Amino acid sequence: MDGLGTDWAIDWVRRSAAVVGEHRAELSELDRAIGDGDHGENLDRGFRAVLAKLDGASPETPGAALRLVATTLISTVGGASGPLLGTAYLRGAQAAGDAERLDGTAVVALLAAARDGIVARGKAESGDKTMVDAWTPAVDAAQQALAAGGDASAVLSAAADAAESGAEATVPMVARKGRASYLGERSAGHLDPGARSSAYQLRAASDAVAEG
Amino acid sequence: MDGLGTDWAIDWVRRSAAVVGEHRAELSELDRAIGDGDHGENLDRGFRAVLAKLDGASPETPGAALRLVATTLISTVGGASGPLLGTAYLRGAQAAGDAERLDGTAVVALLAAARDGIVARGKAESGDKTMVDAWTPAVDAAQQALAAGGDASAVLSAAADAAESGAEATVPMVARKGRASYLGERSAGHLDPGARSSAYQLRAASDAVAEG
Amino acid sequence: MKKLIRDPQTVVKDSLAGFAAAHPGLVRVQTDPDYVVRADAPVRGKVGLVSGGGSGHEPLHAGFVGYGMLDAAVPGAVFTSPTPDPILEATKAVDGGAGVLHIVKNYTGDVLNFETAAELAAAEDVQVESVVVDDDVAVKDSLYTAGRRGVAGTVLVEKIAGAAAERGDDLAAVAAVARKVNDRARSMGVALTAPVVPHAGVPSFDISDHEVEIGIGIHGEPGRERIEWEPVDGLVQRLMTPILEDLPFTSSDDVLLFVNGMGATPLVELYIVYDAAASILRERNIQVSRSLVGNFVTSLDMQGCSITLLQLDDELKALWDAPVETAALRWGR
Amino acid sequence: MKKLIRDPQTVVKDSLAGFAAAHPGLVRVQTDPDYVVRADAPVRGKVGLVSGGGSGHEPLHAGFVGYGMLDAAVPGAVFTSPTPDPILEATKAVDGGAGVLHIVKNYTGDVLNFETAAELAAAEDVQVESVVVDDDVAVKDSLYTAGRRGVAGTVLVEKIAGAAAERGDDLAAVAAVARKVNDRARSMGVALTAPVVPHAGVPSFDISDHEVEIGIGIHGEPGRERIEWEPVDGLVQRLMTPILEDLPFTSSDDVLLFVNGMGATPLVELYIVYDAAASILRERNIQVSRSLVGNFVTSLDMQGCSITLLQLDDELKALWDAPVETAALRWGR
Ligand SMILES: Nc1ncnc2c1ncn2[C@@H]1O[C@H](COP(=O)(O)OP(=O)(O)O)[C@@H](O)[C@H]1O
Ligand SMILES: Nc1ncnc2c1ncn2[C@@H]1O[C@H](COP(=O)(O)OP(=O)(O)O)[C@@H](O)[C@H]1O
Ligand SMILES: [Mg+2]
Ligand SMILES: [Mg+2]
Ligand SMILES: [Mg+2]
Ligand SMILES: [Mg+2]
Repeated sequence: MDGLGTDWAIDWVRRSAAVVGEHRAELSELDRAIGDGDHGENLDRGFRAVLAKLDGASPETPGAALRLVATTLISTVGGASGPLLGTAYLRGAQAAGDAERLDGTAVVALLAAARDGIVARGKAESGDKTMVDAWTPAVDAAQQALAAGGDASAVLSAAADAAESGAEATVPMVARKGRASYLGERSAGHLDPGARSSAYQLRAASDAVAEG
Repeated sequence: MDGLGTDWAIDWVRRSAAVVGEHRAELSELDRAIGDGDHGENLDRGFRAVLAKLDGASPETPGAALRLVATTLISTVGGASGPLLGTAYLRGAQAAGDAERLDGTAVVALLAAARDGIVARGKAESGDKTMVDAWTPAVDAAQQALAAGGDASAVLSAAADAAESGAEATVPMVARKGRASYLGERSAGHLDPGARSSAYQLRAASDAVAEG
Repeated sequence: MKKLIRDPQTVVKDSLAGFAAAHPGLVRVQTDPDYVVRADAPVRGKVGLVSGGGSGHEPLHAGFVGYGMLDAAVPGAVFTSPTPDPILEATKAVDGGAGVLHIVKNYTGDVLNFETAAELAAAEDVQVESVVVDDDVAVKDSLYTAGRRGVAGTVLVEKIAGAAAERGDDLAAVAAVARKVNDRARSMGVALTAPVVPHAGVPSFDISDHEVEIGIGIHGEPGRERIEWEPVDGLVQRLMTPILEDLPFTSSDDVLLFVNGMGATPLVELYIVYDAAASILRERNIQVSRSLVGNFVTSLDMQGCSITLLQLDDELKALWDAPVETAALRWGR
Repeated sequence: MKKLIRDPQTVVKDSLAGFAAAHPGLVRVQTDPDYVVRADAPVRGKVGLVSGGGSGHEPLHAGFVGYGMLDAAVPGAVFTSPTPDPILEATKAVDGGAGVLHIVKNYTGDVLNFETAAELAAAEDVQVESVVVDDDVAVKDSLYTAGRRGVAGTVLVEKIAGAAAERGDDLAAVAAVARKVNDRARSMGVALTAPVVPHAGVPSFDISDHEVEIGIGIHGEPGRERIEWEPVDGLVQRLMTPILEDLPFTSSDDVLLFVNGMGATPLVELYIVYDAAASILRERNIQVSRSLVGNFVTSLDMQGCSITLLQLDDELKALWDAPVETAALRWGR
């Protein structure tokens, strides 16, 4: 059968947890520069809870796996990133619906829904120096890859690349949302932690394809 | 006329004020090691007030000059050293009485009365690592100098030398009075600030003889 | 890093355990999810007040739970907004049938998590109103930013809205009083040092021994501007000018002057700040008729302070003076 | 050195000016010589309570002037006992005809200066009794030493003796109650950092980032022992053991547990210390029936805390619970 299944989704989640754990200090350090220094701690707490939940559950669809991530992040992360990423996974799960496997089109829809969820809750626009600046280029690139005939794997790989560049591109930006906005001009010159962690999660999604 | 007069007493006071001002930081630093770090500040505040008082007064006897020092130190220094040194100058003034000039015998009586005043109020014994360890050797040396036929000048010079050695000798002592006693064994290895400042004042008394 | 803690991971729980043990007659502390409620919650017929946010600002919020102030406080991890679950549980625990007011400091995380909790509470038929506190003039406010932060003014909102609830105002009225306080309160802060978050173990920002940060928040965010240290009058002027101009406060206004310590500044200094601020108000012919000085909205072990002015009227004065009995603010009983 | 001050020389005066401005209904601040009295002093027929000592321990003592506690506080320079003059003036100002109690922390300077003031007051026909507070078990007591220091227990003496005076006890009785509190109170402290005295501008002692001082006083004196930092339970055990053994406190005793911050330790940590201390008492079957947590007897910007236990009986409980209205401690009115 074509497309990515539940194994992929679970592997994505595990890889996200691993990469967040590995980069916990880096993410908090980025947040220390322009925020309150807890982003790595927050996400790591959340993803460790996700892993614990995953051990006792056996989601039957990609959507179910992502819903588990969503509710766990919402109830364990707190801060700004908890509800924002939680909403992203929740909307992504809704987009995935009951499908057992996701093709390129479905993956693009999932990513777009996730991004829209972040925007709906956080009201940030592109260029505001937030995680949206990773997600929106990722969605755009995914759509282009799909239009160019790419499959789910190509779509995710394009999204991950674009998210990474998007995160890098936040460096010169002056923040207009989130804590970094309190710094005004002084926020320029630093990479947004939420953009970085989003890029890590999208890379994890792409890396998981090999196993999926 | 023989002996030391009011000029000597006033010069003593001014020299004490000068030497305390000069060594303010050193005295506080000694106090920082085994006390609360304010001894130089305390005495300097007191002696500056003494100088101000002296400008508006013209004591007619050595006793009157020392009484002015006593009341001013008591009302401006505070802490332990204020009442102790204040009492020393007060008892010294009482011993000097109305005399216009003080010979060797009178100077020895003055020093002994001052020392007795400190002991009466502070209840410290020799070896307790306090200013008494400067004053008692000074009094002893003064008495010996007198017995050996010394005049007021010789008496004060002996007292100043002995006070200095006495102060040095506090280094190995374990404090049993004053704040340094709270340190127990850890007080050993440091010079007592009150002994040092007492030695400075006695040296000032001796140096003032040249002018007296 | 040296702190009087067991483990950076258990700071909030351990502290709550101590808080529960120290104030048994005043509060109950629930665990999993963690929140603090008045010992007599829910109070029948009274509007319930719930506030919360990241920990590390103590006594805010748990220290203000009790008669005449909050019904519940929901502490998140250090400097991290709580999740919706404990907010929801606290909301249900204090609903005495008259609805619940959420007092939320304006941070993206706090607003989003309280929002979710309020939706969930509504779904369980608890009437919830929310007031967002944003008194910090250091931050430029606009539709296109996260807006102003909620800082020390939060205490004034909690005290005064708490008094309104205690006298029997309904939910809309309590919310209106809370908004009125927020509308009339302005704050700004200065930091001499940065706080050390337990799980980070290093200061939240680096600052030299002769510099200060003007316009800081309460989460170790750097401020708007870094300047050379100067004596207190200059620093206080830098806080007071934006505060005074913002409302604006004008001659013959009657105000509450609140000097708030950030946690590690000695009281002896806070009173010097008070003196400097009071002089500026005297010059401008602004009357100070109520005051508050102390560590109320802190940032762990940060040195510094904030100044808050609240424009008073007779109603606000009466509500301020009304009895309050909490761990950190108490009078009249 | 960065502090929120004008000038190291004027710290005490500037702070008193702010204190006067912030609490006009509660106190009057006299200058030259400097002291703080209750707004309604002297209270006719009531024993007057005067305490004082070096500044830098705020809210001690001025923060405890008011109904049910002190009638006057006499602040010296930072960490330096006041001279006799202001003590004498304060004593006269609060004598309502029933005599005056001096509450003196046991430091050579404080004892000597209060002694002189008491003699001078007696010469002016004011009846004075003195109680010396020496609750610090870190210091070995003997006839041949300066004896124990007076530390956080001072607040308990002031509160309880103040309540006895307020209920109308005569001078001998108030002094007896004060001595009873001192006899039953034991304290010990730990420091993580040293305070920075304004005129010194450097920490009072040097300590590395992984060491703590056990058995410290409140004037930046180093303690009895320096050890490696360890988690809170170990540190609290090191304070509690000497305290418990000293009185001794025994099973089924009823105590007040007081965790006092040294000025720069966040409240979140003080409650963790409370939790650790309460556990130890629970194990020993000692009942905690009253508690106090906060910064009451501080040492400028020192990080650390002290623990005080007071053995209670019905009289002490009633006096503790009696109304008090001061800047820093208030209940019942
Ligand atoms: N309004 C918003 N929209 C989108 N993302 C946001 C918004 N506000 C904050 N963020 C993201 O959240 C990240 C910070 O998350 P985190 O540190 O966990 O929460 P907090 O700011 O509450 O401490 C920022 O780096 C940014 O990417
Ligand atoms: N009981 C005492 N008898 C004699 N001298 C004492 C006594 N107690 C303290 N001192 C002296 O006082 C000095 C400290 O003075 P100072 O620092 O001004 O006062 P404080 O200890 O109150 O801060 C000590 O170095 C010691 O010489
Ligand atoms: Mg953050
Ligand atoms: Mg000293
Ligand atoms: Mg945060
Ligand atoms: Mg001193």
